[in-house]
Amino acid sequence: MVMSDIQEEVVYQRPVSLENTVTHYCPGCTHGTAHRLVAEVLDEMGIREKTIGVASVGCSVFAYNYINTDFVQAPHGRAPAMATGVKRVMPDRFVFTYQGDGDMASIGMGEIVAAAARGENITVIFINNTNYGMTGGQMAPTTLPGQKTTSSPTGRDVEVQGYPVRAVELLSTLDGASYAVRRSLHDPKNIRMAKKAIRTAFEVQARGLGFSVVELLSICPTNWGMTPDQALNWLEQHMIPYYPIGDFKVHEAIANLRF
Amino acid sequence: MVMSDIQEEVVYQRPVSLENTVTHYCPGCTHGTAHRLVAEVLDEMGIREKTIGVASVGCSVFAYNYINTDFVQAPHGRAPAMATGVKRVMPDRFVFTYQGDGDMASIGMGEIVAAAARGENITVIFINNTNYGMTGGQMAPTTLPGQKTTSSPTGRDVEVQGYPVRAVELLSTLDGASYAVRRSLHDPKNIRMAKKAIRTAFEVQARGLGFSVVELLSICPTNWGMTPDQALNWLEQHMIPYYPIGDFKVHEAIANLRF
Amino acid sequence: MQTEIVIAGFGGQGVLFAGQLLAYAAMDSGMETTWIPSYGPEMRGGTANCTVIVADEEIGAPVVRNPQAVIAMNRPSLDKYEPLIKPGGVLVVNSSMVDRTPERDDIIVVTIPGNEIAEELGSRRLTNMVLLGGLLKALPVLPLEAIEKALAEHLPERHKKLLPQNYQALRAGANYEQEAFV
Amino acid sequence: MQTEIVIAGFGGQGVLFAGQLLAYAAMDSGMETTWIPSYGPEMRGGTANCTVIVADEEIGAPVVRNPQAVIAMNRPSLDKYEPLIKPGGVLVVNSSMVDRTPERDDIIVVTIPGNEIAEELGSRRLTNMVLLGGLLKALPVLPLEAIEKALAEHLPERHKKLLPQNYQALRAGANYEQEAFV
Amino acid sequence: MPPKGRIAVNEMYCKGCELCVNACPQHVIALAADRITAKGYHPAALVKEGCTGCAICSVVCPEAAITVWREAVRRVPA
Amino acid sequence: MPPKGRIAVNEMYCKGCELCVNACPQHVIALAADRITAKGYHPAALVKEGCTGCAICSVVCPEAAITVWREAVRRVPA
Amino acid sequence: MARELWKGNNAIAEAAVRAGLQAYFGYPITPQTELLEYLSWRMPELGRAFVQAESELGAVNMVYGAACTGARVMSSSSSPGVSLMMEGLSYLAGTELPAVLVDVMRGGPGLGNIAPAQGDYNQIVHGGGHGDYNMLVLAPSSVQEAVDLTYISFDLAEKYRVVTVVLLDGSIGQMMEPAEMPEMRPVRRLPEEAPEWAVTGAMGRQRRVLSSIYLQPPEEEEANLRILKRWQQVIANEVRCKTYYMEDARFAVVGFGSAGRVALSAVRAARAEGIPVGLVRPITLNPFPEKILQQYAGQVESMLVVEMSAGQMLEDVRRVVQGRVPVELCARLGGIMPLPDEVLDAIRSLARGEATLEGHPRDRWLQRMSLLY
Amino acid sequence: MARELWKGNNAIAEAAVRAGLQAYFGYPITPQTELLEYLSWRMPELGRAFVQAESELGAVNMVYGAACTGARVMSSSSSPGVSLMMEGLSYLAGTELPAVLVDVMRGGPGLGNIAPAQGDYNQIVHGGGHGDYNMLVLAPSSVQEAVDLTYISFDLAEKYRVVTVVLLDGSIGQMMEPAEMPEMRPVRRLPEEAPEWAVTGAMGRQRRVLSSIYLQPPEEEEANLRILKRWQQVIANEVRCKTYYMEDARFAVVGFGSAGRVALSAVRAARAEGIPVGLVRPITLNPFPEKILQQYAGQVESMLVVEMSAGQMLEDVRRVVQGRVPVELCARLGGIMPLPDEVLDAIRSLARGEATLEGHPRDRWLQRMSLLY
Ligand SMILES: Cc1ncc(C[n+]2csc(CCOP(=O)(O)OP(=O)(O)O)c2C)c(N)n1
Ligand SMILES: Cc1ncc(C[n+]2csc(CCOP(=O)(O)OP(=O)(O)O)c2C)c(N)n1
Ligand code: SF4
Ligand code: SF4
Ligand code: SF4
Ligand code: SF4
Ligand code: SF4
Ligand code: SF4
Ligand SMILES: [Mg+2]
Ligand SMILES: [Mg+2]
Repeated sequence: MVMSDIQEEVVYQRPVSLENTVTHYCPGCTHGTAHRLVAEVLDEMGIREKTIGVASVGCSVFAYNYINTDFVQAPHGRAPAMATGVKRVMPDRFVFTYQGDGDMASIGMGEIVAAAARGENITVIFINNTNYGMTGGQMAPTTLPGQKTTSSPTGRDVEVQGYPVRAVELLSTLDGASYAVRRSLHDPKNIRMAKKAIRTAFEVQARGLGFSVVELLSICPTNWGMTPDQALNWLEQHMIPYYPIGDFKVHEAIANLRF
Repeated sequence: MVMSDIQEEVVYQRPVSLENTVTHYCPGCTHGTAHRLVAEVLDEMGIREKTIGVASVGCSVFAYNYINTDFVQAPHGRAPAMATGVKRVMPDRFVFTYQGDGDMASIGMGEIVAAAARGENITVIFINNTNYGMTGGQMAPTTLPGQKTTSSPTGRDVEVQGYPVRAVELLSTLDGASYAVRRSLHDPKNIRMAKKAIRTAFEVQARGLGFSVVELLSICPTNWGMTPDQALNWLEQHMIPYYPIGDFKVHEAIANLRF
Repeated sequence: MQTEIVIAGFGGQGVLFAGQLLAYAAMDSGMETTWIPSYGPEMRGGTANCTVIVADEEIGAPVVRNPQAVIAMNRPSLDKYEPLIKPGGVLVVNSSMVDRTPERDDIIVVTIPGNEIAEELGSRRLTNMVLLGGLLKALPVLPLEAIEKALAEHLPERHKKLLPQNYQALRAGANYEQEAFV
Repeated sequence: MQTEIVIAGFGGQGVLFAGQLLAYAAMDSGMETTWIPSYGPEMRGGTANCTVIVADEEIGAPVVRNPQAVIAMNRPSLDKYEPLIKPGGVLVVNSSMVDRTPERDDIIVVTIPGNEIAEELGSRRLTNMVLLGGLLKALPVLPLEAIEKALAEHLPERHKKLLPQNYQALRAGANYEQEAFV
Repeated sequence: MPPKGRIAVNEMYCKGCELCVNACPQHVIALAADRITAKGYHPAALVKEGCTGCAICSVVCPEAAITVWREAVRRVPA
Repeated sequence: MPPKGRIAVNEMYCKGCELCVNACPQHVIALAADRITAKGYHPAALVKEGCTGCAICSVVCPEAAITVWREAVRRVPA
Repeated sequence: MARELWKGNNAIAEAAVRAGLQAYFGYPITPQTELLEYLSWRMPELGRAFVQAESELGAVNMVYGAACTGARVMSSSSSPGVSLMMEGLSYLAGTELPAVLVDVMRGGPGLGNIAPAQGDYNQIVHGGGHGDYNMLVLAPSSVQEAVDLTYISFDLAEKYRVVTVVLLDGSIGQMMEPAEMPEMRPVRRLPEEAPEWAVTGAMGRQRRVLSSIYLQPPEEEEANLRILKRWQQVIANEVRCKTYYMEDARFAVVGFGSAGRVALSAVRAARAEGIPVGLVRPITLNPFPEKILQQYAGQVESMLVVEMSAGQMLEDVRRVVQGRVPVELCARLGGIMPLPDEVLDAIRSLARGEATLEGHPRDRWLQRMSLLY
Repeated sequence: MARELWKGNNAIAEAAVRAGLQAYFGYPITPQTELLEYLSWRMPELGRAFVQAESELGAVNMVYGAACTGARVMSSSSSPGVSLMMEGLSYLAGTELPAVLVDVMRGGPGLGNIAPAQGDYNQIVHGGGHGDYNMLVLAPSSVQEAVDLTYISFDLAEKYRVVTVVLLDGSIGQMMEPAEMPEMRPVRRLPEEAPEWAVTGAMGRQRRVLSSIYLQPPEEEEANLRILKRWQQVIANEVRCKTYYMEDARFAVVGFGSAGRVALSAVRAARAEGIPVGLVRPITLNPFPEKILQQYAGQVESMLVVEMSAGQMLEDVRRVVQGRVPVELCARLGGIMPLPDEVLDAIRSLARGEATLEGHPRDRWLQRMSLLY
């Protein structure tokens, strides 16, 4: 005989791959969201103990306090080189870097391009929040035209200060890059898409297909001088038109993966 | 009354913007050709005395001995930054860098991308000879798959050593880049096209349109272990398929310029 | 002769600005002065404090182990600084945010419910001024007028309309009737 | 006791390799030895020379101002090194490439038309061996056999078939009948 | 009938950013104005009936502070 | 009739790379086997009739060593 | 000009502007960032060049390029950022170019922290880049002094064709003090007023080349000797040092920058206790005030070096006094500023005659520090 | 193993391979490039990692990453390239990681030239990067010594968790000499044989983090002190120095690397003239052979420092002998190796009693050098 019974099941809980530590991030900062997604993917793939993270310099410098894997901490911009060093001696480990836009698209441009060109079998999580969060909101390579920051106080003047860099598009021109996509963290749907992209990137690595990078559009309510909610709106209205969400390079071997 | 008279006229002579100095280049090396074209353009535009060159580190480090303008000499890879410094204090001068593939596409990738993103109003002459000529022919970011060099003695293995970088394509993804093209120095027709491209690049600068770069496919007979003639053939047969000649970014304001 | 004053609290309590006012006032009164901040690691929240020195000669160290006076805006600040104050020095406590009474009996303790008074005057953001007023009453290193002048000159433009309230807060702190601890 | 030998010429004249042979031979004969090159700035062409020291104790400086012996493969090398040779030392001149006679009378001068002899033996590339033979005759710091052994072991694989010619060249240099200058 | 769910906010992590409050399609979350966390924030809390266990709040929470449960009908062998 | 031209090779610069030799459509350039420059190279030289002054040799010369002339018919007022 | 309350970083920026700064190139890094932020509006407002570079490597090479034109140029950074400038600084030195670098030191090594420190003394004073070269190093200990030294740093750089470094720690950068600003100088017009070596385009003159490569060793040696001889002039003319209470001192404290001002408090306290101690505060760290210290080595019984690094300046003092008097060390590291009472304790120890020439002062200091942790 | 004729650069590469090198990361630069070229085939042949990095900045950070796993790793470069590694080296030091760097010095500053020089002494010995840290510096003067020191450099690096630098100049890199290779050691298996601090993935253990950031100054200070105390052990155990003819010497020449071997020739020639002179050749430059030099300062009448830089080591010798004997300088710069006869001349001057404690030896040397140009 079969009885029908109502039982409560857990639909969501904090991933094991997140440490039980309170972050130092400002309320609403989507660095936390990105950490969580990485942790969820590590949980799902069961690779927490086989993963080595490379933290960069920026607000996420303490990522190693939050993501529950072995970690190293790189000089500003050099995470891809450090990750290369780790991966080359431990090729069966999953190695990922977690980098801000200042870190990866400004001071670290040389290293990221070289790692992508080498087809280095690592995964890069790239947080684009259009400014240098940690040092107090200076202009980043990703700062939008006209956007005010503490070092472009009258708004970014493209004639003098140059144009924003679309980093994943740039990286996608390299043959060594197998997966280069942009996602956003501004609403539930996009967050879910972001997680799938992170998962795909790690799957690329699992298959030895080479370099994968996921750009995540992110907010910095503190330096933008907004509430988290305003910041999400600003992201959607101003960032997405300039930084379209999409897949710029997808290796055929994973084109049809579904999660 | 009118008489008809046969007179000899000079069809070609050494440009004034070339110094009367013998180069240190190996016989047949197309660095010399590139120098000559730059000098011809400076002559044509009458800007020799308003031009400041930035020499880089590589076989062309002594470019300042040959091209008859004011010159500075940059650390390896940093010519775009140095050129930025010069241009920002002397905006009415023509500033150009002359860089090899190791210099610009490896160690100097960060600086060239940043200069292009800033739309820095300078001109970059980029010599791609698929190796590090000056240090004795090591692998460059542009070394072709399978190509043997002194640091890829069994031929470049893309799985381990990565894929060649198509630098102008990469730079053309940046909004600050107004002119990004590739030409070759392997035969008279292509040399003439190369010269027009160099001219256009300087015209871009003259109009304040921002960053211009001309990649020139070039030979290194010494390190390739070939005669100059063999080297030109190798360039045509092996380099051009990988590095297509073409215009990757042309600012509309100069799209219709003809020389 | 020099006087060292520490103002300590959470980020956002106006600690750094209150210290700057002291420094401006000291400078305008022709004295030597230094103001030096120290923060915690957080971008937002966390601890913030500053040391202000007012002196009549070239100032040496901009920080000292045992300051002459302390304004403790919250409990952690009280716990940290109470033991350090020079004997005979002054401790001003924001009793609105502190749930214990100070223990030292060799210093002058001034206890002011800063938040409450500030809120009465119209904004919790005036708390720092209330306590500063209290300090200057107990430790008359500078006249209140000098602080008011500094306020008039350095209050950010967008807050200039609040100048009268700021004056009031200073006075309220200075005039607050309290039980004498010593 | 040590002997310093400089071999100097154009890049491409086999100067560096001839020096290395001396060093290999010295090492195999149980002696201490150093070989050190110096080049001009050009990638191709330009000057090239090397200093080889053969000694019976730990060798100090790998270069000296006044070598014991010099092989001058061309005119600039002769001009540069002739004045520097130690009195009583040896100078071997490749007369095929030098259009003047040496001037020193306090050293042993050996003049050999290296290129001609080498071409007779089948290749101009043997010139270095001819002159090396000439040197070892005048300065028997090492037996010819030791050089031959070094040749057998270190001639690049693709030139191994030329080993007999190389031996011949060495001997030809050693046996070349010349006018005695001194 | 929509499924029934509930959430728990771990107040150690919650920073009162209100992202869950704004994202919840059922509008059943609010900041607890009366409570302050150790870090000094008003934490989020389920304040009304109607949670469907859709987990949207947990998807947007940057601090992974929210656990979500949902009632499910299971066939249990007696 | 093709125009008549001539070239002069500046032997200070010429390195005997033969690029002009190979490029000349009229096959009128060759290296001077009998001569060596100060730098030690056999220089290029015009060795036959037939130069048209097309300047192709000068276009390919990496050392800018070649000057090219061409005869032109000009109308001169007498 | 009236005294105004200035934050150290901002004051330096404004002083540079008034000295005729024509171009600034920098990259954000705590505790120096306010300097860059200040100039990000101040320079454009005056029609002068400001570029936030892609990195410190970019910044130093932009400075290198701009310096070639004879313009007054500056960059600023802090410890890790300055490490990235070492190649560029060596090139500037090799090319004999004037430029100014402001280095606001923080705790290290590595990423360290953002609190004040002096652990980059050797890097700046003894050459962290390759090759023989010197930079003129000015070490202010107050905001006013930072203003004054920044203002003259350009003149000094140009007079001797060297890089001048204004070297301070984060505390001076972050501190506010009253300071008087010097007058605004006109900016140099280029190319009209460019120095005779500057690269500005060869209009109407012989072309010029600026480079640091001398492929022939004798040429390189000659260049090196030329640079060294110019440096001898700097040693002869530019040593700066401030002394306090040294006339009758029987003990000397030596410290620069904020360590120097902490020491001043301690010296005063010691004097109040009757200890005849004085303070020598080097203002130029390179050239180092060798003569002055040698002279005091003949006067005092012992010396105490106070610094925020593990005895880097100590070694210079020891080298200079040549064993004539014992030199002891009082140091705090990692972003900790010593407090006057710690220094006072160390002075008392000197007064008790505990300083010694035996062993190494660093070993004794490390022993004492062991008690702390 | 039999002696074979090895070029210095190749010999170092092979010695590293035999020491168990697991990963090499480097970038071409003369006069070091053969080392990279050699490993470009040798490492893959053995199934080990070789990466030609995008730059020296890339290389040092690849080393940094690989060192975190407990692997034996190395990079190599020459002067300008090494300047680019300063930030990375400071991070390695701050993270207390072992690694080996081979620095084949050339003429500088700036682009300089590719001839042998020792002008980067300060950069390597006194810390060209930011913050307080030390690197263990080994200075071979022959190919055999380069082999032997490279072979032990990894053990030393690991024992003390420091970066070991094998510091030589281009002449030793380019020179061929007979050398005997040590035996091939097995490579470390990872993660099985990784040290207890290594980051290898948290399989079956607590996770580990390697970083150089200590946001709280007291933690940073504590880390600094821990590193300094470990360094005291290095000073106590690892000083290496070779002396020649010092037993009865009344004059001492001090020189390292190829300057040291040039000095040896000169010392022999002087002995042949009857001058009682000996040679002290430091092999570890950091730690510096202080005790040994102090001891000889009590024995000899004067000292002569021979170096290929403008008195960088001179200052260390002066600091160490503390004015007990005069120290003179004989130096060549810019890629010029001094010749034995120049050094002999300087020794003769010592023997004539011309050395003096007056003034600065660098000034006298500069004066003498003026005659050359
Ligand atoms: C070499 C170096 N330069 C500069 C800094 C200072 N710094 C720390 S974080 C940072 C910017 C970080 O911005 P981003 O990468 O966008 O990260 P975010 O904080 O925005 O997440 C800078 C410039 C440094 N630590 N090291
Ligand atoms: C910082 C630094 N690293 C390395 C070198 C050595 N180096 C000189 S030229 C060169 C490569 C040049 O190659 P490329 O740019 O392709 O120019 P080419 O010689 O091929 O024209 C290198 C690595 C250097 N001078 N400086
Ligand atoms: S400053 Fe910006 S990026 Fe950094 S934690 Fe705060 S909100 Fe996030
Ligand atoms: S090495 Fe190659 S690039 Fe350099 S000059 Fe010779 S041929 Fe040209
Ligand atoms: S699970 Fe869904 S319905 Fe329930 S609180 Fe969260 S968002 Fe609202
Ligand atoms: S989203 Fe998370 S951190 Fe923000 S209020 Fe809700 S539970 Fe708290
Ligand atoms: S001008 Fe034309 S025809 Fe005449 S030599 Fe040159 S290539 Fe030949
Ligand atoms: S192309 Fe120029 S360099 Fe080459 S052979 Fe002809 S003339 Fe001489
Ligand atoms: Mg950012
Ligand atoms: Mg190249």
